[in-house]
Amino acid sequence: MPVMSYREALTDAYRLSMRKDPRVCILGEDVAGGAGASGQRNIGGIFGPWPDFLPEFGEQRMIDTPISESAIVGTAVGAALCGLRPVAEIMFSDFLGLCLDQIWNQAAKFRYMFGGQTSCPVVIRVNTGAGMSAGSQHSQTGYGMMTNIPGLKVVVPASPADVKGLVMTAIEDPDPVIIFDHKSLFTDKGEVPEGEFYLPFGEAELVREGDDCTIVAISRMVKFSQKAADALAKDGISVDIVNPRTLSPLDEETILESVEHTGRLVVVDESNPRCSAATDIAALVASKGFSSLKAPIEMVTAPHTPPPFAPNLERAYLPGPKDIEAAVRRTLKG
Amino acid sequence: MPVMSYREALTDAYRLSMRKDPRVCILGEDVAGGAGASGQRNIGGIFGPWPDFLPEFGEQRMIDTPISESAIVGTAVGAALCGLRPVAEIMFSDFLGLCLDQIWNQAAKFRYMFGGQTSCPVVIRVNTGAGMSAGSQHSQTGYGMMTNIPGLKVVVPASPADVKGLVMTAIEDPDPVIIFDHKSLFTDKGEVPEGEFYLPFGEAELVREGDDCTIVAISRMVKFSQKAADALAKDGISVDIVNPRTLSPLDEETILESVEHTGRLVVVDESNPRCSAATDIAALVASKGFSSLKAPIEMVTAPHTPPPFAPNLERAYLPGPKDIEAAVRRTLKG
Amino acid sequence: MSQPLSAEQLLGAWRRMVTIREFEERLHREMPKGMIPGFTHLYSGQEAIAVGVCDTLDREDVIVSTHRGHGHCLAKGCEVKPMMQEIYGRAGGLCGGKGGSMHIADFSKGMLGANGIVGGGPPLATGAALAFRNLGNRRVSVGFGGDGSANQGTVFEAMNMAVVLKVPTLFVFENNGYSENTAADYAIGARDLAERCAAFGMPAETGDGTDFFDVYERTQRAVERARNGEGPSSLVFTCTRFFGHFEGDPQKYRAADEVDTFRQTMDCLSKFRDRVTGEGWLEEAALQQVHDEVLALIDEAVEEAMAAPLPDLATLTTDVYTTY
Amino acid sequence: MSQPLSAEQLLGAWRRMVTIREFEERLHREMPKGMIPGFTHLYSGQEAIAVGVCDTLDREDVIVSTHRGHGHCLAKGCEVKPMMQEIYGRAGGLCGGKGGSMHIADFSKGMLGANGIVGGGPPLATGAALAFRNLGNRRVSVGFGGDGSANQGTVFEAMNMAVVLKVPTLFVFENNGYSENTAADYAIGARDLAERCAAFGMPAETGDGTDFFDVYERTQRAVERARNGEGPSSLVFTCTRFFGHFEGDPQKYRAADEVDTFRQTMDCLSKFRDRVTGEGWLEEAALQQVHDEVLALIDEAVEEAMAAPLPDLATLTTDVYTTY
Ligand SMILES: Cc1ncc(C[n+]2csc(CCOP(=O)(O)OP(=O)(O)O)c2C)c(N)n1
Ligand SMILES: Cc1ncc(C[n+]2csc(CCOP(=O)(O)OP(=O)(O)O)c2C)c(N)n1
Ligand SMILES: [Mg+2]
Ligand SMILES: [Mg+2]
Repeated sequence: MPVMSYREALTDAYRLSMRKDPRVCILGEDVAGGAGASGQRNIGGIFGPWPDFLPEFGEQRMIDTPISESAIVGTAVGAALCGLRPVAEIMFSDFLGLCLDQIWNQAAKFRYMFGGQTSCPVVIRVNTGAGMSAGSQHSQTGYGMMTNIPGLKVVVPASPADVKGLVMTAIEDPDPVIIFDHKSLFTDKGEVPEGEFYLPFGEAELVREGDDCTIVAISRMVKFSQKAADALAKDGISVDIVNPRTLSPLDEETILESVEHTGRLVVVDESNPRCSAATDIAALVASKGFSSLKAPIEMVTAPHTPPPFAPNLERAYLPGPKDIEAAVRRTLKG
Repeated sequence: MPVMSYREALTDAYRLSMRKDPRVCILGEDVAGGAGASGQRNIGGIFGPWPDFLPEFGEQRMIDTPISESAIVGTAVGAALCGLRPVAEIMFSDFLGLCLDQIWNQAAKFRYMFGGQTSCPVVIRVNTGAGMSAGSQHSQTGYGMMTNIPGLKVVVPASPADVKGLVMTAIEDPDPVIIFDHKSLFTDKGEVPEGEFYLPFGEAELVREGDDCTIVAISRMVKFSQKAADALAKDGISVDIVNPRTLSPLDEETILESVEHTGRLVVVDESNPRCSAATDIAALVASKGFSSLKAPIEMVTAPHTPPPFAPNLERAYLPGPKDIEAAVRRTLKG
Repeated sequence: MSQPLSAEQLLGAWRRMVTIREFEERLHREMPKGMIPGFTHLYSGQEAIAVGVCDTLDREDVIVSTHRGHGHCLAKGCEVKPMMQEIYGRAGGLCGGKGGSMHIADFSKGMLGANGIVGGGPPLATGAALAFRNLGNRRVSVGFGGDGSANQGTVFEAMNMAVVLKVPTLFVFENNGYSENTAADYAIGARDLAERCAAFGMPAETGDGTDFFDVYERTQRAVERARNGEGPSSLVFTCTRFFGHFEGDPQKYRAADEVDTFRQTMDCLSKFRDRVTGEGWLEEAALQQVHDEVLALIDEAVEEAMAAPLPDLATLTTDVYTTY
Repeated sequence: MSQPLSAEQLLGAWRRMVTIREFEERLHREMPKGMIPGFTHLYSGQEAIAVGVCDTLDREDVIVSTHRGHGHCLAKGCEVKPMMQEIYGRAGGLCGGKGGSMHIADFSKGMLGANGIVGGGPPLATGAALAFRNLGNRRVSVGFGGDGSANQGTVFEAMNMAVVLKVPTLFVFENNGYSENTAADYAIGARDLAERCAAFGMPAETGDGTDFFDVYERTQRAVERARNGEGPSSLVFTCTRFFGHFEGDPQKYRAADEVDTFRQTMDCLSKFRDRVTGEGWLEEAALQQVHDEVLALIDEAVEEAMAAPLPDLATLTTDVYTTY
């Protein structure tokens, strides 16, 4: 299997999807780049996920927009109702606050409140997460808020293969989907199947198998959990690592089965802790998997603060392998 | 103590706060009402919470605005940075999707990302909840999403006394506060202290004391939980009912102490279930109160659907006393 | 002036306008009886706009509506009975009773939904038009909004986006003088709303929203431009609403005689009737016959709606997702 | 033309403009060394706008800035050394290292913060002005934004709100031709940005953002109007940025010679120098002396910043709330 970076896998997925279905288009700020400018037109997007998409797919399908997040999403949503398969790019997930209504009260609700008359096959692509000292307004996640929204599917790819398989599935999905690709994973490499590749929504990946504790880790935290697991292995402690891949739908079964086996749960999420994906998964197990639990559930998350700028503070803000390791050890004492 | 309705208590609180501090002003759509119109100027707000505020406080402090939720909040936030104590009214909490950025990335972050240089004493008042067949876009809560935001305080008054005491505290609080008053509680009556009355943030109310199970109920669900408790009492089952009053800060201690006493937990919230206040409180107890628990945690919430319009569907959507009662009984078997 | 539309077309327009009027007048009388759930915003007085605009459209063209959506629905061809059932929250409603007055939709008619979010619709209209542009057909979209919606950021953004992408859409602002109880002149800081729209870089004009013919002709020109790939336009139509903002609104912000005066001077139905009979384009009797038919249909619709079954409780959790 | 400002004022303006220029040129050289964390957007080329605008303001007046905020900070009086430390993420930074380049603020100077959200600031400016109106003082607020920000819904709303509330604020748009790599002419559908602003119901004009005097005079008139209770204004200043959108931007969207040409023809510093020496208002030597002082200060600032202590880890969780 070819090895590619998370960014290359992302590019590959969107490119293949656009080749396959002429209704797919991408709209957002600078997605093609250079519109109306004096120099080169084909820039390939901020952080470069769309190299040469403009020459291949043309201006009608690679659509540069004004800085108008509500209209970017709203335009994509309206187009999805009328026969396109649009991907709206919101550059950073922190900017969801500018277009939440179009996601929450429009796209995600149409099918329900119109009594099943329509589907709304829109994809919202956002780049997410901390790790680059991008400061308080460019380092957040937001998938917790999005998971609260019925009607929306929420995707959190943790690896190059994830991003390829989940993006391709998202684009063919009839419902609105939001995909959080992680900025600090862009250069990570991994094996990725060639050609069309689809990962189903609602099926978690059991990244690693063990007996002593279940770690459910989201996005970049999967990688950190593996590091923690390596360290724990030296002491003979083995863990299940579950990568949910999609938060909505959530593969409750895999999580509950794993906890049934291990009796212990650590949830790892770099987001702020309150009303988060971490608490969601913890609550799931505390209600439906309670009888399996031998110890208090541990949640390893960012503190309840905005992401700080200074690199040393940001490192302290983010859950790291050591924090995960310590949490696992605590559950073993509990 | 005088008896007043939830709405009257709300009016009383804002009126007293405005009398006390000339820096307090209220801005929003039709808060005074009739601006520029051919008839009467002083309407008193949609649903009437501001009767005769306009003649008493004048146009500078009762500020009718265009329909521009982002600018309503943003204007209030900017004014809060420069010496006012503004209250921004967003008519329904469903509309938070139009102004989330000003709450999430502006008001709530200023203190932190500017290194403690400023505080941002803004209050955002939203009317919330289901129960009036107001449909998918006018019946939601949204406090789950807001509780995810560090730097913001989140207030959910469950009774006339709550609303008075919490609003008065909110207005004097130096930090940004969002208050969710519940539309289906407006005509509920209760005893409310006269004159200035402050309820501290982060201190839950133990509404009822019992031994068999803890119910943590939010906003209108406190009332429904009391009905459930009455029914359970007939079978000799007694419960603690905890009304958190504020979700951020959350009075973890009272919740944990209660569960320590009863060993069982039912969380009741009319919101959608995923990444919600219900999961937040469940996760808290599953991590910090695990050793007290004798049974799976039960969450009684709306289903993962938008609020439906038809009254029979809406009744089925909302958790009711019977659902709460059943959940408590389930924990007793667990 | 020569007859701008065939007699059949004129009679059709009359039927639609009268249907809207009588539908709303009837709801106004039914509301106090307590069987209609939720918030209801009536369209009476603005009929010439919905019908004048939609009569220029084909069935495949789409409209995006507002909280005050009954008129747009009926004008775009939604049927009276399933609409009535939706408003009563019944299983046979256009949305199975899950939507209600503020969320009626009928995609089979190109009616993409009323919308409870002021300013929620126009970005969708821009998007629909983008789809039409990309799919290479000649369809157009119309985004309706009130004077109040014109101040919403989403609407400004949608207008600029439509100009930048040069898509076939129309922004139709129904200026009925108020957003809830705030006057348009207060909330719109601009000297003139159409002028503000024009400054976004598209043709924009103000028309008489109580004159079906004025609405029709202005819209037709804008639709033509859109179909020809010349991009979006804005139209502002002045009008009044005959009832309160929502049913139950005591309307104290309106001068005591305002509504009565406007019912005399700004009634698009009387104006239409006077015009078509005065010009000899239609007979009074034909108009009356349509009116009678409409009244009978609405009687039936209300009766049936009240007797209709409630939504099955199992539908509470269906249609959240297509899959999962 | 008679001398519009005293020699001292002119020399002050020069000092501020040169400080911004050298600050940014130095950051541009330091960035590749990898010690400056995060995203950095440099202000070089636009100095006459920040300084021309802020020199019309009093210390008590406030400004709200953008992601490209260094120039606004320095123009409003923030000190070089704590700014530099903030950009390096050090404990001694203006925000204790928690903000960084995109979030520098100094409330003691009326600088209410850079803002990483395009369009985040203007509503705050409207709000600040509302406070001043209500408190009955004569202070004004300025909301800075780029050409790209002008298309954000929040900005449109803030402008309309300011007009409706008639508050003393200025919306200053720095049109440097690009938002990231999209041309202003593409993203702004309007024929003319100032015209679009004017259509919101306020005075709006376009000025030469490379000419300190033009900026100063236009702003002064708008500030005067605001202080006199005549409400908001918009000002669009044409300019160019000498560097990429952010540090690291290869700028392929600009023609090969574009930046070089603009450095020749649109350099506000050369224009200012030529003007003040040509008119005999200031001596070349005085300008040079200031320039030397500035360079020395920046040298020191960089050196100190690199040696400065990192933020204490305990500060990670402080200042989230005032209480609790
Ligand atoms: C985003 C949002 N803000 C506020 C409201 C409450 N609201 C409903 S209708 C309305 C007034 C709308 O005025 P206008 O656009 O003129 O339409 P009209 O009611 O006159 O038809 C308001 C404020 C809403 N539904 N959505
Ligand atoms: C809401 C939001 N959308 C997008 C971005 C990403 N972004 C940062 S700066 C920028 C361009 C801004 O252009 P302009 O307003 O012209 O300012 P300039 O960079 O030219 O100073 C964009 C799109 C952002 N920071 N915030
Ligand atoms: Mg109106
Ligand atoms: Mg620019």
